[in-house]
Amino acid sequence: MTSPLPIKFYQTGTFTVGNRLLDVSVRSVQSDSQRNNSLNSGHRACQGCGEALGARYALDAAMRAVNGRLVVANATGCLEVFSTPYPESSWRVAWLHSLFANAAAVGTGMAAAMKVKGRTDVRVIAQGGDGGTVDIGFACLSGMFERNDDVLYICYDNEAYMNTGVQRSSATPAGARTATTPAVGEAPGNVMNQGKNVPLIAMAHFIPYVATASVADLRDLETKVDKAMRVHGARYLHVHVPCPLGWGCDTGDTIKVARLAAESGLYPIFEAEYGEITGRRMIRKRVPVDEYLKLQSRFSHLFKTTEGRARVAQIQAIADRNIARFGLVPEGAPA
Amino acid sequence: MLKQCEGSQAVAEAVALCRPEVICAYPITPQTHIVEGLASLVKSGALSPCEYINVESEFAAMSVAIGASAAGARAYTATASQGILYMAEAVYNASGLGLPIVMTVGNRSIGAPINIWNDHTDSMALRDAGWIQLFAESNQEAVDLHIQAFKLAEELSMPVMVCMDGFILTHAYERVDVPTQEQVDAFLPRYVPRQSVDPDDPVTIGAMVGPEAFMEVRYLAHAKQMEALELIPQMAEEFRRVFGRSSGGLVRPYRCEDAETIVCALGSVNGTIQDVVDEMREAGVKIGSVSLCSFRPFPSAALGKVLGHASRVITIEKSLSVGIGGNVSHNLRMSLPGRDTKVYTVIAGLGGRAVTKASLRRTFEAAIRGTLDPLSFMDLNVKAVERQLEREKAARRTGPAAEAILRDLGPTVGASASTTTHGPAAGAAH
Amino acid sequence: MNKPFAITLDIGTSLVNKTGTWRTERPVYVDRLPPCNNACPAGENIQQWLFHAEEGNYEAAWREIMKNNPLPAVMGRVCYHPCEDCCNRAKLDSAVGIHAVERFLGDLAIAQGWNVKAEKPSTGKRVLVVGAGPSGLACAYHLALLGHSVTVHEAGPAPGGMMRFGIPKYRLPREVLDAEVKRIADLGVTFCYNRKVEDLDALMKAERYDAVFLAVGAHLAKRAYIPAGDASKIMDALQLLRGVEAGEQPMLGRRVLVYGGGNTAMDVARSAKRLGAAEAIVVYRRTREKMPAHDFEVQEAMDEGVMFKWLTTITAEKDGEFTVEKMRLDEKGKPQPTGEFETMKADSCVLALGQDVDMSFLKQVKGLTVTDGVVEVGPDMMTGCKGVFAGGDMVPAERTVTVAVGHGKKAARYIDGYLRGATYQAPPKHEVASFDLLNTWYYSDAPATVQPALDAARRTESFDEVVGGLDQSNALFEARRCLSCGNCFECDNCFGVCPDNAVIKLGPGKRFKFNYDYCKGCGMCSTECPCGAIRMEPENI
Amino acid sequence: MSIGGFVEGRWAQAIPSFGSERMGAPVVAFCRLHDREIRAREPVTAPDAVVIQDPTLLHQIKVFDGLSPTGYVVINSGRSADELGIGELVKSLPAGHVLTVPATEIALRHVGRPVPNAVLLAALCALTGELKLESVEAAIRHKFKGDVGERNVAAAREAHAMCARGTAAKGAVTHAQAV
Repeated sequence: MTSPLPIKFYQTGTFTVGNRLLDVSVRSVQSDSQRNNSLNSGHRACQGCGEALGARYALDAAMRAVNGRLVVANATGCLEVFSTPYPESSWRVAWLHSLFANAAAVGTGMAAAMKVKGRTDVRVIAQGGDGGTVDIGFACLSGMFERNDDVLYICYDNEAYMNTGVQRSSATPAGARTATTPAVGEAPGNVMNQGKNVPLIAMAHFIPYVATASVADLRDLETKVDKAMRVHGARYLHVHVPCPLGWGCDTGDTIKVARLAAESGLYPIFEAEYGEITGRRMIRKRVPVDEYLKLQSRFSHLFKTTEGRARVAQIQAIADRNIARFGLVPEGAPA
Repeated sequence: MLKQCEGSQAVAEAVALCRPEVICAYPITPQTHIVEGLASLVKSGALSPCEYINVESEFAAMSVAIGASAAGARAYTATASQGILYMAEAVYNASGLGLPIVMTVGNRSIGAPINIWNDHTDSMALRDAGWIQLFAESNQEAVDLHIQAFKLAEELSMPVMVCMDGFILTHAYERVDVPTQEQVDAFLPRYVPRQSVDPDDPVTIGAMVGPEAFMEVRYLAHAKQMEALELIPQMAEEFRRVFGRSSGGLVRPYRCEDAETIVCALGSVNGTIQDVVDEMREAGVKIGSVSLCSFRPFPSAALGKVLGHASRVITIEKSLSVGIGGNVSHNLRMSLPGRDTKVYTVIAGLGGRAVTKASLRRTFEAAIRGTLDPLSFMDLNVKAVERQLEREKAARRTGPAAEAILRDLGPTVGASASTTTHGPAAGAAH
Repeated sequence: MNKPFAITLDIGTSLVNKTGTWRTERPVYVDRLPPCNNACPAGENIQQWLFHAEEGNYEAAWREIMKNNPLPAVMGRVCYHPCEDCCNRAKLDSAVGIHAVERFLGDLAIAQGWNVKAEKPSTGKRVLVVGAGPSGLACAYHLALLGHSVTVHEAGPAPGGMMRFGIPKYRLPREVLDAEVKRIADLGVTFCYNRKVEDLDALMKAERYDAVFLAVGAHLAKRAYIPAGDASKIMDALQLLRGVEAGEQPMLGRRVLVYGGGNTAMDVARSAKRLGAAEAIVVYRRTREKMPAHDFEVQEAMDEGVMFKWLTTITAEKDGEFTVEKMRLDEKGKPQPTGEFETMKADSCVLALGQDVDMSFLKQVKGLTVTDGVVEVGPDMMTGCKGVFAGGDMVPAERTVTVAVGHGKKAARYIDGYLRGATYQAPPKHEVASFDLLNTWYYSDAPATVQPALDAARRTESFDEVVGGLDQSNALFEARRCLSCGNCFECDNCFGVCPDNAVIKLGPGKRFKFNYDYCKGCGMCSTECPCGAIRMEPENI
Repeated sequence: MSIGGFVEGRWAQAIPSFGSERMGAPVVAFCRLHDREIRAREPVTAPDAVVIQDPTLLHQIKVFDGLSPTGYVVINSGRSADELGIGELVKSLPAGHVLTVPATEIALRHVGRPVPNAVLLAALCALTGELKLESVEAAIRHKFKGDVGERNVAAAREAHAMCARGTAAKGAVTHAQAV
């Protein structure tokens, strides 16, 4: 497995998308004016859509990694709906939408077809939102993993069913308000549970590659897509993509919110090979979860009552546990 | 090559001769032997190149087939009963996307109560899914229909379901002529997809279509099925030329020329019906039967021609449209516009209840006498039903009906033994 | 491919859907004024030259400096760099070492022999510059670039003014100064040394100058009256520094008092150590916090063993004993006598109490007004006398080399306008790119590069330069620490983060533009712009 | 049996009806032999012969329902019909139409496992003369390859030799039911 050369950012000044100071060969795909724009302008995603951005990031990176030899299966969901309302398509890749729950299986089918046709250069990505992945599509996903089918599955996690109007999914975080977990009653918002951690479940299938990524760290995301496309077999990439509408954050704050999720430890970014964690993205500037939560109205009820504050403390405990578990801050760093 | 073998094995061999490139398999009785047979053929290298994928559900089976077909591979799967319902939305999706997948349905009932035996409830549940539905009368026809199905599907870019009665055909050892690879190759060309997911010519497949075009899309699906009405007989004819026997087609009339009474049915029960027709003809009754090979598209015109002169039509139906009666008869009435032909709907053989010659003959004779109800249930244990209805009238908490009826029927060794030993004894035409 | 109706679509066709109509706010690219540029008395476009330096394009960086300042190597050493005091990076880790990069560039230019050429054809206009100090040099340089014929009259024997006679060598090696002055001379500027102007009016008429720039330095030391038994034990700072410059060895003795708290006092105290004094004690009437000398100069002096006596004034001297009075600060921070006295033994005392300008040569100039020892000038640097401009120490302003250089440039622009019969219009100043407008997440953690320095023990042995320069690699690193506040540095963030691909990348050096056909106005580009170069403006609907 | 019929150029139909029953549970299967195509797919309700693989079923279900008055019965047992308590049945059928064979015992001896099927098939054919022993052997070899097939064939031969008494008339439809 080849891994892209690490770049010492302090020598180049910035973590930005482009960075004119880097050699062209190590610049990000997104900085390339000739990038594929796999999800083209004119799509009907909301302003500041993290999923639209994440999908373009990931697919552009994949297109570069496989030299354009890519086919994509897409689950039903926001991403599918806003990109392909008849008569216009925003996709600039060979793309197929079948159903909500079956993207992984459709991916399997496409991979099988390519293999049987001897077109081993053509690679397959299946993708969907969190609903289509961790909930309704979970069986197909697990099946694809278990068979080690040659598919990279990408989940764009915006932590609820946004397409249908922000209902809870099993990726919805503790305490969050959604249309089906309203902020009323004695236990407002979502249950205070950990939720379903599909990356860890994916690892339990001992597949070649599992990673989490975020729109807040493009370079990390692109590196992971590139890495994933250099491996065969079942691979899983979970990308955190804030939804300004569903999360109640400013449309301009999408990346900022994603960044705070990672920097607070609530969204651990790591990678694993064959079931073992092999890398983690260290937190650069650790922040309390409040900083993350306060930007989003889905958590606003937590800051209005003492009980709410207690819930925030529980959420902080989740973040702390992530940090400890994944080793997201250097040992000996102040908590 | 002629051989005596299990229907499932014959179908597996026939499917293999069609050179499917991706096979999705999930076990469900009674289609399991088909995919088991194919597994051996793929594993042994006899069928190559072919990707055989053991999926985790029927839903995945159809979904993998969708992906494979959309990516340009000839895709096949088999299912039955609960399985076809579990994959239902994918079944609709495959036809919506115009993917020429071929699927065997080993027809079986749908629970609850859970029941593994044959009827047509499963296929009927998906009759509006946009698939072509062909019903095999015998294992020979099952073999032949699969070969035609691939050609038909690919010609039309539309999926085809080959329905064969569970156990009665799938598990039956019969004489079957399995064609040679050369014959099949001569009949079935290489699959050239109408459209595919291909980086060399990228398109967006599966767009979201709003009110402005959805009707048209559905209409076009219908128009394609109407096209199939032309194509199916042509294909049967072509098949006859290549393989030297007739199989398939839209309808297969038997001794209908001068028949006043015509019995219409789907699948393997037609053989039993033909035996009864022969018996009654010998007794001087002007009776014939017609096997509906194609249920979707429904061959209204062809059927209308066959039924033209009959004064009564009896449909023997292995599915019940609960709340109204027969699926076949309601479709069939469309073939008889403006005629005062009497149509009798006979629900028979649900959940594996044996459809016997004796019961059929009694039923036909009752119809000819004019004593048959427009909707009747062959060999229904009327007493058991009435007792349960009374119980329900008397008390609110009566418990599960199925168990109560089983209790009424008395001690049995097992479900299988009970159906075979007690079956024909239970009740007369209602 | 024969595509099924409606279900299958051609790729990329959503371009017909102009989502720009969704917008209620539109992003616009702006150039905000970086705090460093804003603070630079010389008006250097620091962010811009750092931009070139970051790429390793040192010559372009140097040329960018030269647009505003002809003395980069000098300024990189002697400027008190107010730019760094307000550098936004200081709020992250530490300020960008702008002066160090500037010095590196200046030194590199000298080493490489980079030169400048006049930008405009000769105008035939003659301008007299009085004084070859920093403002005179700067003005002469800019005027020469603009095509004018410039003659500099300098009273001293060599160019540089206070840079030569006020700043010790250990801070500014003379070969550096000479090299940068030579470059100005090479532009065709005529230098006349030892030519003190006595009667400006007469000179202008005699030599037919079309305009004049007065840039005489403050060379008259301010004296405090200290009754002294031996007057020779008390000297002024300029006297001392000038003597050192001339190679003299002033007799200071073992223990030297330096009276004053400015940068000159530091220079003197440190020079005294180098001249052999065992003890140099700075006597200042207020506290360290109130000291006008720059912190780093005080620190360097302390490192070298200079001692300090705060809240003290010198009142008298007798037989090597200096009487000093303790002071206290009143509520306004002003020193007030306490009436408590003590004595300090010292071999000499150097007064570093500030300087005045000798204005005697201006007596004949009509319309020119002198108030509080400085010449009054308008915003165009012109005195009350038409065609006579002034700058540097002569005019009301902070007296630093950098301010002087800025005056020279500014005056040159107005003189040029004056000579061409037009009025120079300074471009409007942009809004300052304050820290809150930045998204500093994107800047990698990179503490400032420490310039190499001589060991404190070795420093006082000679007048060798104390602070070393950066080398190529650390100059590059330091330049790359620049946040480019308020100015696009083509980081591609806007291009990358737009979920609607509504940013068009125009290519290296050409920046970006918005494609308002598709921009939905989410504002992500603005939030994620590291340097605050995108502003969201309400859309007129 | 149906394969044996096919080997002899006849039409045959075998329909197992065990559905979801587990190994060892009582099950039913049918077989038809004919000289022309068999179209009917109803279960065999009036068998010409009944083969009972497990004599414990004799008194649990009505295994002889519908049996032709001239039908045949083969029972897997080392005991006599009287000992099995079906003396009345024996009397209602033509003499010699009821046969008990220790099929499991024979199978154990030859095959090493309690698989009486081949033995009972051979016994039925010997009793009825419906199929030639060679056809039975061919069918067994078709289903069981190699050594297992040969052992079954040996078991079948022993059973056939033991009960050879061809008496059934050929040409008629033979319906067999195995319980």
